[in-house]
Amino acid sequence: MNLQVFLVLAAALFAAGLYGALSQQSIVMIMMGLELMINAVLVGAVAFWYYAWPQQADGQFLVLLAMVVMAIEMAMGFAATIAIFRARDVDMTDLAADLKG
Amino acid sequence: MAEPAPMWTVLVLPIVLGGLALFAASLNGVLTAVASGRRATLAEWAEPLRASARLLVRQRRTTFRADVVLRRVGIAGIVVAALLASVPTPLGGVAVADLPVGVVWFNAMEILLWALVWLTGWGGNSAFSLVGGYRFLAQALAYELPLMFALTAPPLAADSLRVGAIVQAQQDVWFALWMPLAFLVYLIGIVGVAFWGPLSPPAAADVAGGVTAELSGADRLVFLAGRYLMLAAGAAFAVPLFLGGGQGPLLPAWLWSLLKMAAVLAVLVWLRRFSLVRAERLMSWGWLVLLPVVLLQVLVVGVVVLLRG
Amino acid sequence: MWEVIAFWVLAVLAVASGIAVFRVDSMARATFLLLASFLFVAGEMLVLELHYLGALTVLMMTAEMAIMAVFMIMFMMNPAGLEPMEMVHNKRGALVISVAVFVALTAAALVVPWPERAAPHPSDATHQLGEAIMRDKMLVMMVVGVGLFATMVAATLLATARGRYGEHAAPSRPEPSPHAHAHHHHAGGDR
Amino acid sequence: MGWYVPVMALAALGLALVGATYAIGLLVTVQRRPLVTPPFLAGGLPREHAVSRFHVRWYVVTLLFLAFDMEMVFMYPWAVVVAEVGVEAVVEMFTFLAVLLAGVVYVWREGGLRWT
Amino acid sequence: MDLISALRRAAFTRPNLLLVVAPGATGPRLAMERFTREHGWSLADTAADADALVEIGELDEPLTAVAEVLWRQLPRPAVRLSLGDEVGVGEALARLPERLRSWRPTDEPSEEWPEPPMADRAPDRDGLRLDVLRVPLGPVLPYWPAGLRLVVDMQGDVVQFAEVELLGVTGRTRPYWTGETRSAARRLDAAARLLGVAGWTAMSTRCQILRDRLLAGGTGTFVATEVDRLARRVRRSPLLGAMLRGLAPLPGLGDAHERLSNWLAEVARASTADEAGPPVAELLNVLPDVVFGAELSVVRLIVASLDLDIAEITEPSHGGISHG
Repeated sequence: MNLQVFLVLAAALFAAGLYGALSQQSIVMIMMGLELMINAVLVGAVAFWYYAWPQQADGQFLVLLAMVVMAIEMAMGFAATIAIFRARDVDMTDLAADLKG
Repeated sequence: MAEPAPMWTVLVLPIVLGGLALFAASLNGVLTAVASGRRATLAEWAEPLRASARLLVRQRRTTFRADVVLRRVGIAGIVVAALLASVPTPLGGVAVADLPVGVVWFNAMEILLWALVWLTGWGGNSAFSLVGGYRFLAQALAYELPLMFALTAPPLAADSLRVGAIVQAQQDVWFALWMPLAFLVYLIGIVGVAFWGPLSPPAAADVAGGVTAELSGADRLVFLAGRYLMLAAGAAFAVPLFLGGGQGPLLPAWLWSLLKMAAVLAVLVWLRRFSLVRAERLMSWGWLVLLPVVLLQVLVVGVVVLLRG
Repeated sequence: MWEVIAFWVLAVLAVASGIAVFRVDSMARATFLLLASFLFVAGEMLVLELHYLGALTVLMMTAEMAIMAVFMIMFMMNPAGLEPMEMVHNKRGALVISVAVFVALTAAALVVPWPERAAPHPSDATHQLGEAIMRDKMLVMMVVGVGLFATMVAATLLATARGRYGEHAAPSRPEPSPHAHAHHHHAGGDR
Repeated sequence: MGWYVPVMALAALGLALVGATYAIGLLVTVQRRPLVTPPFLAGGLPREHAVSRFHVRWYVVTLLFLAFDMEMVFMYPWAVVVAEVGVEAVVEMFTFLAVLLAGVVYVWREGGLRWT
Repeated sequence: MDLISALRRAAFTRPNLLLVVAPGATGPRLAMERFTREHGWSLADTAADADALVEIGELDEPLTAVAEVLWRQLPRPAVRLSLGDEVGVGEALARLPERLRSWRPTDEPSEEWPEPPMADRAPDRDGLRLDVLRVPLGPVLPYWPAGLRLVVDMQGDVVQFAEVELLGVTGRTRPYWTGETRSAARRLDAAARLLGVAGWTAMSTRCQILRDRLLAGGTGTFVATEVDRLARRVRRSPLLGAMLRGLAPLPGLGDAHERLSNWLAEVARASTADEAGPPVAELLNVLPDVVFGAELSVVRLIVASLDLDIAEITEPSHGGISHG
């Protein structure tokens, strides 16, 4: 149980989240993938704090920030989904690709 | 930091919490009997035991294409959440685990009911139980934040999130006396978490029992027992937080704790005498009345902590 | 000894529930598998004696996943998975990319010489965190506060149908939805 | 780690108690096989499955709750260090709260708290 | 084995009853409510929690179909009873615990139920096209008018479309609430049901006790003072005010809170005015409009605040009066 093993766990969660975000079509499912990737950030931050820099609180503070980012991402994601659903009655990303270059 | 408590507390906690839950159910039965004009005989006090026997004997029931796994997680989860919520609660000085973050742990365990009660409602594949599950979330959005801030006031005054330290900090004056608004908002939150009394629309008769509309037999018994256990766990946690834990003249500490827990629980059970509160009204009261009031209370406590230096 | 066993059990369960999130049909099960993954990660934090962060993760993630479930059920085609359907595109490509990323990250984790534990652990991690928030991280907290305020305003603007100034500013008496008497076979009643 | 051994034991005991209740139920019940029926609809039969896309009306409040809930992330550690840090801790936390309360007032004026 | 038999004997001392009431059969229903109140039994909210299905009065074809559906939804052991008039209620119920204890599993054919499709979507004024659930409210719901079925289409828990159906109207049904003291008792019964839906069970039981005392020929003055005290408490309760104020204001009748206060004031003054409010048929025509756009809990309160006695409708018109 050392830093490397925690980082492998974080990598696994990150990969699972990435797979979800890339493969799913619905906006809400993609957000689930993003949440799982932020979950990996939580694990990484905690591992670095415990094993490398326990004397200052940056590692812990990163966990708080990751949670705040997740909440803001969820709030904005749901608001956008509602707006798109109300305008176009659909929540598929393929059908909402107006901003595509 | 107190060392982890001995293992025998793990066996004592379910007995104490179960006893309190049974006391709450019996008191509710007696109050209903008296309201119906019957005398409060021993048979009325034993009503919960008879009801449990009836539910154990009856056949269980499911609806077709219901998500049985999620419903079972919801039903069994409430009992486990209620027990885990009482981990930091000391009975006369000894708790199962006086965690350094006891208050945050209690808050985390009681918020699990957001998922558990909704799962029970969703798992029934029935319109009334689905409406009941969503009513629980609508209510929770109103009382949860004021409850969280009310839970912040005692640690602020005691300079620690550890429940043992909070009890020590109430040597001279109990927190209920100089932060009454936080105590009141805490009790409202607990009544909401256990969807009891005025906050019982998730399981109210107007939608045929809400989340309990499809529960029968042992499922119904475990769910209703979990609800009483959660009410008892909430009442029990009010004692170390606001009523000075085991402190009191003459009687031993654990007896004082038990008496105070029973008293708070009796008040909460008595609240069933009032009519329901509609979700829309509760939403505006929660955000526009309870939240500013409890924030004001936390500010006052903060200033007092600063003056005390 | 306890720690190592607990770590491995929680790690395997966290990754398993994380992968299962995208394999189940029912949206309710997907959301609460994601919640399970977060709860196992919270367990990992408790293994590392980070009591506050562990309890906080359970507290915040349960509320967020309950709200996530509400939105998942609202917007997904068949929420209970009674009629399983495939809602994915280029599944194979995603799998290849994510496995490649996993291998790369694991290699990096094992090869790079990370600085090992430099100083002893603080007795109360929460106190250390609180101290940091009040002193050198105060500016960050203020920025986060304004960010949260902006989120509230933006989310409300996007989500509400009737703005305060729009033509239907005051919520007029709800006009009847176009229901013919024999209303149950909608023309466009797509499933 | 020592803290959480009794906690895990208690969780296991809780599950064991629930299991015991179901076991007694199976022992004592009159009919072991559960009854499978359509949901209770006051005597009627369902026209469609109840598990459907439930149109929640209070979604604006969920967004508000998500944003305001993040306040609690900072509130608990703040409560532990107020006595040491002193006045600027209280001043800073309550300006933080004031900013968020402004958000609540905005959502209230937008009619987010009323829904039907 | 005696432990299990002891447990089973204890289990059925106070069974829960699920009542299927024909519109005219108010007499036996009141006797049933008095019996359960005095013996500590309770009326089940749902079929899942009911020990016995009690069919009261003469059930016509649709109501019998409802009873049939419910009977197959009751978990076993379960007993089915039917009662004609008030006389037989007492000893029929007294025998119930014994019948439940002596229940033996008969191999009923577990026939399959028709499986419904997935829910369908519909537009909504909120702009989101989401699923609609069709929920028939009544005839068998707690505190619900006998014989009424209000079929509502709900998106979320907001009603988009409502349709009234009448069950058990056979032209031979005679309204029970006729005569002087009975119309006062009718007001108390309506108040008890509205307070029950509002969740104030203590006050609702109080109203039922006074109603039964009035029906049993209680002296007017004693009941009037009690009702006056009760009316004051109901009028002044802040929680009930927040619950009922502003619901379904009808011309000449005021909103739900005023209607409740008027009922109790009428009984307290013991001047049961002859104008007993608008005829039921007219209220039923208005009902779908009034409940349109309301939440399910509000719909329940509105229906309970209208004091509908379906027995007053003589010609059996099954044409649903619908709007939405």
